[in-house]
Amino acid sequence: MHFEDQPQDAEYRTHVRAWLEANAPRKTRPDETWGLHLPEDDRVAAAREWQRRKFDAGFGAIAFPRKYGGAGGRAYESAIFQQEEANFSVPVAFYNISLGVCIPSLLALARPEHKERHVRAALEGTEVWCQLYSEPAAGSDLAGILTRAERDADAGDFIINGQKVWTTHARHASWALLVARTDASKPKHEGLTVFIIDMKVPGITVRPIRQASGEADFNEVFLTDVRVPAANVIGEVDGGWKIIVASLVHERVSIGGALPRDLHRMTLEMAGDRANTDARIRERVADQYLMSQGLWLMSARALTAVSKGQAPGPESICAKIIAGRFLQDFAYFGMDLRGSEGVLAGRELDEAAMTSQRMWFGSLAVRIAGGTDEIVRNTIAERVLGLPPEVRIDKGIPFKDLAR
Amino acid sequence: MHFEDQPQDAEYRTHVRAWLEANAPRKTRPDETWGLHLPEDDRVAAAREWQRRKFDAGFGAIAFPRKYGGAGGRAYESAIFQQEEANFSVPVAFYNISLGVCIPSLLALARPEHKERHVRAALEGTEVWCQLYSEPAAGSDLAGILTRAERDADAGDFIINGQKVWTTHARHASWALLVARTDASKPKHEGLTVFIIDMKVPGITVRPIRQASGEADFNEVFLTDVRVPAANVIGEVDGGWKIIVASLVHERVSIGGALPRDLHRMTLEMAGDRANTDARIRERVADQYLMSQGLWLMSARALTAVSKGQAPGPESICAKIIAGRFLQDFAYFGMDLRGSEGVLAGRELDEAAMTSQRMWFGSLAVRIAGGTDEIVRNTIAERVLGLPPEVRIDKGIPFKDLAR
Amino acid sequence: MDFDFSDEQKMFREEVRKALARACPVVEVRKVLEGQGPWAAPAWDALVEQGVTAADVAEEHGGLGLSVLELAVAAEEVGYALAPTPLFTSIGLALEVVRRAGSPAQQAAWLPALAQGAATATVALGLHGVLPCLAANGTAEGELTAVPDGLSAEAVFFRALAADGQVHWCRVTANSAGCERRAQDSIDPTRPLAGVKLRQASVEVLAGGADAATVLQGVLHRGAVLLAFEQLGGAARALEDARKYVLDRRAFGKQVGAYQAMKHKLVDIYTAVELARVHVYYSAWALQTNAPELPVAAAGARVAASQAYTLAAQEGLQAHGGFGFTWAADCHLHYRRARWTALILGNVHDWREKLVSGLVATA
Amino acid sequence: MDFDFSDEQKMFREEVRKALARACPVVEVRKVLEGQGPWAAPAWDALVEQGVTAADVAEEHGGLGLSVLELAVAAEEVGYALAPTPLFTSIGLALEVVRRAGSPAQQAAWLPALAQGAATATVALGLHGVLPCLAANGTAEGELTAVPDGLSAEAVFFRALAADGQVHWCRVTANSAGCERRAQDSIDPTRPLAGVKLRQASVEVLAGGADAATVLQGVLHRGAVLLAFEQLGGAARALEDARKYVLDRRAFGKQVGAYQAMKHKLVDIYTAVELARVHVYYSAWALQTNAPELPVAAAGARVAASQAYTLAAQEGLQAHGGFGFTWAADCHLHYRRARWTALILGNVHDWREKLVSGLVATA
Repeated sequence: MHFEDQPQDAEYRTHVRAWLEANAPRKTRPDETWGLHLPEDDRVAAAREWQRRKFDAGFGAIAFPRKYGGAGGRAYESAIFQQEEANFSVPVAFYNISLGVCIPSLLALARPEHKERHVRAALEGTEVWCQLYSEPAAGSDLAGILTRAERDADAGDFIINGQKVWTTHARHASWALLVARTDASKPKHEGLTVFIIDMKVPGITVRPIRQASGEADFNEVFLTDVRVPAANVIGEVDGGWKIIVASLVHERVSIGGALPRDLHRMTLEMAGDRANTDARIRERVADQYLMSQGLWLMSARALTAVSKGQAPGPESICAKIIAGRFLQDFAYFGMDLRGSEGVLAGRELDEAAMTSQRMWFGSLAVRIAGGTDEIVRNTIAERVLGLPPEVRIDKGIPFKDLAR
Repeated sequence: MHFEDQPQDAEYRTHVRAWLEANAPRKTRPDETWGLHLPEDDRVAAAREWQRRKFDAGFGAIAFPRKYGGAGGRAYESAIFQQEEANFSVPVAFYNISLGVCIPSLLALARPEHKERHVRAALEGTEVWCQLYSEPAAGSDLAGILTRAERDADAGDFIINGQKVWTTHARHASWALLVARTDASKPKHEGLTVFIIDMKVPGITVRPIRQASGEADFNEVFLTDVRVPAANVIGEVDGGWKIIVASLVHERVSIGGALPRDLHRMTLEMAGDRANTDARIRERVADQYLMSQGLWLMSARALTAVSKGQAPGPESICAKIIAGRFLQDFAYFGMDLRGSEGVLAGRELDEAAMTSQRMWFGSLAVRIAGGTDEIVRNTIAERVLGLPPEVRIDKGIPFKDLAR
Repeated sequence: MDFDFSDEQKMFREEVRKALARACPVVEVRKVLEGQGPWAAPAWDALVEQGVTAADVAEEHGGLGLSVLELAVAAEEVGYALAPTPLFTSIGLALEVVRRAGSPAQQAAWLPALAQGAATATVALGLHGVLPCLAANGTAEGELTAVPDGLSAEAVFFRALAADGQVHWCRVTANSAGCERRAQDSIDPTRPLAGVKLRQASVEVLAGGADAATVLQGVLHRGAVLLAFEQLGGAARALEDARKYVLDRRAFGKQVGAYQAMKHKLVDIYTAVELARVHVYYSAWALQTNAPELPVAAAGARVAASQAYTLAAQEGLQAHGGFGFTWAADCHLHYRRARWTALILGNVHDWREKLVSGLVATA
Repeated sequence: MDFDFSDEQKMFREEVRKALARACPVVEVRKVLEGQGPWAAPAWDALVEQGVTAADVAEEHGGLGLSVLELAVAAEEVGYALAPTPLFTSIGLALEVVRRAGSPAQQAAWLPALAQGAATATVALGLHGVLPCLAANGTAEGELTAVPDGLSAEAVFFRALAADGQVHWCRVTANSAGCERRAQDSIDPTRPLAGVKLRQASVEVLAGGADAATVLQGVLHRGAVLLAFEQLGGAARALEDARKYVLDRRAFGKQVGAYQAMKHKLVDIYTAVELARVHVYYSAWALQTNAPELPVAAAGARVAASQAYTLAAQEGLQAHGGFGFTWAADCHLHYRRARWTALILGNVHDWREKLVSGLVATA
């Protein structure tokens, strides 16, 4: 048991760190978030530029196959890069969906010609991908997809109509993975198909969703008679469910495990002198340490498995629940510390207040996106603890006959 | 809005208080529990004697009809007596099942000759009643009764076989209300019948249940070929479920609402000087005040309704959940205050430690008996908030065909 | 024992509820949220018309001479309707400062306008930082921050420190020379805030002769009780909204409200709300009778109501799933309001502390 | 990065688990619960035989010269089996006192017997109250209370105050003159306690020259880490028992474990256990490497493990319903053990306090 790198990993880390030092400024504080005050288009442009530079240096697609321009490295090297990159003030996260969810699905399931066409451009960052899965009526119950894909018998194309929500980066994406219902006479999970969609074709309208916080990080996407060639089907027609399930796993892991190591330092810093003098504040600091350091240790455990070429243990699914709780507590804590001045919006106060208030809303998203706390608990109960599933009253019934 | 008695109630309270002062010693501290160190038989004898004295003075059966020796008073007068009695060191609770659950059921549903035979003796306290409802496989799912009552066609009697658990006072009871399955070919709730059982007839064996705490406040009761005349059926044969439901309401109200007013004084007293000096302890004192005072205020609200001849509001069902949480917190708090000496059994320390440790186990019973926290939450969700019931997979199926 | 509101009070509450339902649907709340005006004028007019602002003011000062209980049940309805009005600042706080610290002449001059809603005032509680200085020439110098309704109120009451070390309650007129106000962004834009700079600002000292700290204490108790009623109403509404949503929304072929986790979540909110309710009602009794229990009861109400509203807003939003996270859902109105009300008079640690101090003092 | 036990350590754990499963079924635990002996002799013998007691003792002192990690994983199994043994007191605490405070001669005299399980010793930590007095003639006077395994241990280590104000670690032999012991009832009878009265008792002062407070600190850290492993094992077992019960028990025609409230309850326990697990493992690393993070890591392990075991025991019992409340169910064994282990080294406030002190010191 140790927290040092193996020699080869240490070497790789040195290499990464040197490149980062030469190419980006270090953060001045661990919670510094790059580009908070920039307009969205500037942020996107910078993210593209940063991905391109990483790609050229062999860090843009570390664990992807060389065949498509990847570095053919180990997942653990990719993790090392992420850890080190987190200390620098650079645009991250923009490619999470693209490289974390969509491209792995393509690599696993798409036809060779699609891989040839799409993977390199995605890894370079010139083409961004988004995911058109969630719908207003298909959230927790993701298989409740109402978007229809109907075959145009003459052309052999599919015609797609429907509405998608919670799409990250839809405005900036060149391509999307979309799920639609191709056969409503089959039971819910059986008539779904996944398509590659060109986001520039006619019939696609993207509209930002204004969130509780007033910001708009997500979009809704309306599809009206969008024509897609049959060749763009991924996997089998009516066989989309297993692709969705696979991509959800990627998504949940990436939402849960992305906290910096020393977040409890921020808790301490926020508490200021009261971390020395106020026993009630000290107790809250301790509780937050247990969660934030615990999350870091959980990710260390998962990384250990990855470094040995194993899958992370089932306990890593808990991380998302703990992360949501931690962030919500952290936000309340930061706001409580201000007492009656905590009613002021962060920009009237300081950077720390802005951080707490960002987390105040951000924690809501963590507790809902990629599976609500309740859905994650169900998953752990059934898959990890082996408890019986819910009685499913929609099983085996044609989708079109289900009550809605 | 006020907390004083109306003139007539004030007068009654004065009368009650004077009688109590003349007949019993005041408690020296609010949490004093009568008879803790007495052997069970002595406690029972004293409880009988105290009920008899109350009965003779018109306080033993305040809200029961005069016809059976009751005082024919209002429920609110009964509550006044209980409030005042709580300040005196006397045996309480021994008649809770008898007078709080069984006799009201008899009065509501039994035949005139049963009322004539049983009610007065129960009110006087000479005959104690117990309730033979719960079974090992019929706890939360109370209708899952396996005890069988089969009709002896010749004699017209019923022959009863089965096992009951969690019976309070079974060793001291003269009579019992028992529920048994009279028709297993009907669905679960439809083949049950309630009987009056003479606890002295052959075939009844009472065995104490040793609890988690090591004490034995409850019994299991084994019934082997117990013969009961058909005349002892209460209500209709196969119509027992509605009697059970009615008695459960009594039981839950009586378990939840029985905390003394100033319990937070005890919390403060336990904390001692740390209630002045330790901010962490002060926070826990505040939290406990909110629960204990809240319970008292909830009962004041319920009593207000009773005093106006109305039923208490639905919020009073919450009281049991709050009471369980309060008592468990209270116990942990008292034990935590001792630090590393908290590992000593209370009798090595003092009265306060004994109280915390009694609550440490007692709170477990509050959270389970008369409907677990989970069952109570279901009840509130369905009856108060109007949320949909669980999908019932045992509905309409003959009991004998259900999976067990 | 009569731990309940009277039939008249319940009828009054019902009238206020109906009036606010008409005057202040959520669209009016959202106008204020989006910066259109300092409060929902139709809601405020309705409260004035119903006599809420005048309820517990003496008849000699243009009031109705009712009790604070009427004001309290109305505040619960204001919270339920999420109505943005200056009721809390002008009637809850400022009016009480005038009654406790003002001379008879000042009371006669100011109370009728407040009671009739013809003017509004607010109070800078000054719970943090340094108090402004009061010069011998009757001018004040200093800064007030996070003053609720501070930009729209016609007068701001605050404490100032004189050269002799005495603290005085003062009144500054909003648009007077030397009083510069600016809007400060609020975590709940339906409860707007202002910063006030006093630069040789002419102020009027409240001349009733009461000790300034005692006045503050009294104002805080009244404020805590009335705000707790607002929080209680808000929490009940957040629960009601969540209940409607989970009955309406389906997942996996069932109403979301049929899932036990969701049922128990709503029951936990309900339990917290009902526990808060009895503390909040109790605090109204203590306030009305000026009972020795008031410090404990007011603190108990504030802590229980802050906790209940926080839980109801946070978990009510969670019960809405993704829709709850949108601007279009009303959940964030509660999420913001719950936090704002939990902080404006000092946080939950401060009030637990007051609670236990009161308990220990009366032990 | 290798935040995991080695394959050898995992194999060692597996051996210990198997040995305890054979030697210490619950019936053995219940014998101790009912007062039949100070510990489960077959369990203790198994631990000795497996080399657990000797694991992290140097070979020169008759040990195996392995690391504390081996001892730690064995402690987790002891907790899992609920095994009543003196491992925590004799190997966790007393052995460490000898190593840190004993002279080379004392170490050579005492360590082999402890390591080989031939003798057991315990420590009166004296976290409360006054320390015994140490007279110039080498006798001690005073009282030690709530000493774990204090009636069965052959030696008791404790701190005593000399006339010159210095604190010394001392050793008293159990049956020596002037050392009077009596059983004290424990909230967990499987973890028995004793009171020890010293009346001119001959004691041996530990002569290694280390500062007594530093030794105490070191012993507390080791104790916290090893006890956290026991708690972790106990919590995992309580969860496993609850899981089995809800799969077996049916209500309303379904397995109780099919109800979402029960599923989520067990998931909340699981989450707490897994959160505790990483802190507990981390503390073992810090202990083994004597890292600067040790004070924070040990405190974090203790708090997280105490909370997880408390939750698992309490809610695991609740998941059993009425049966959980009987003596026949094992739930109360955990309910008692969880509380005992959460208190014996000081409560959760004390350790949160240590945790934050450590964080602030290294900030």
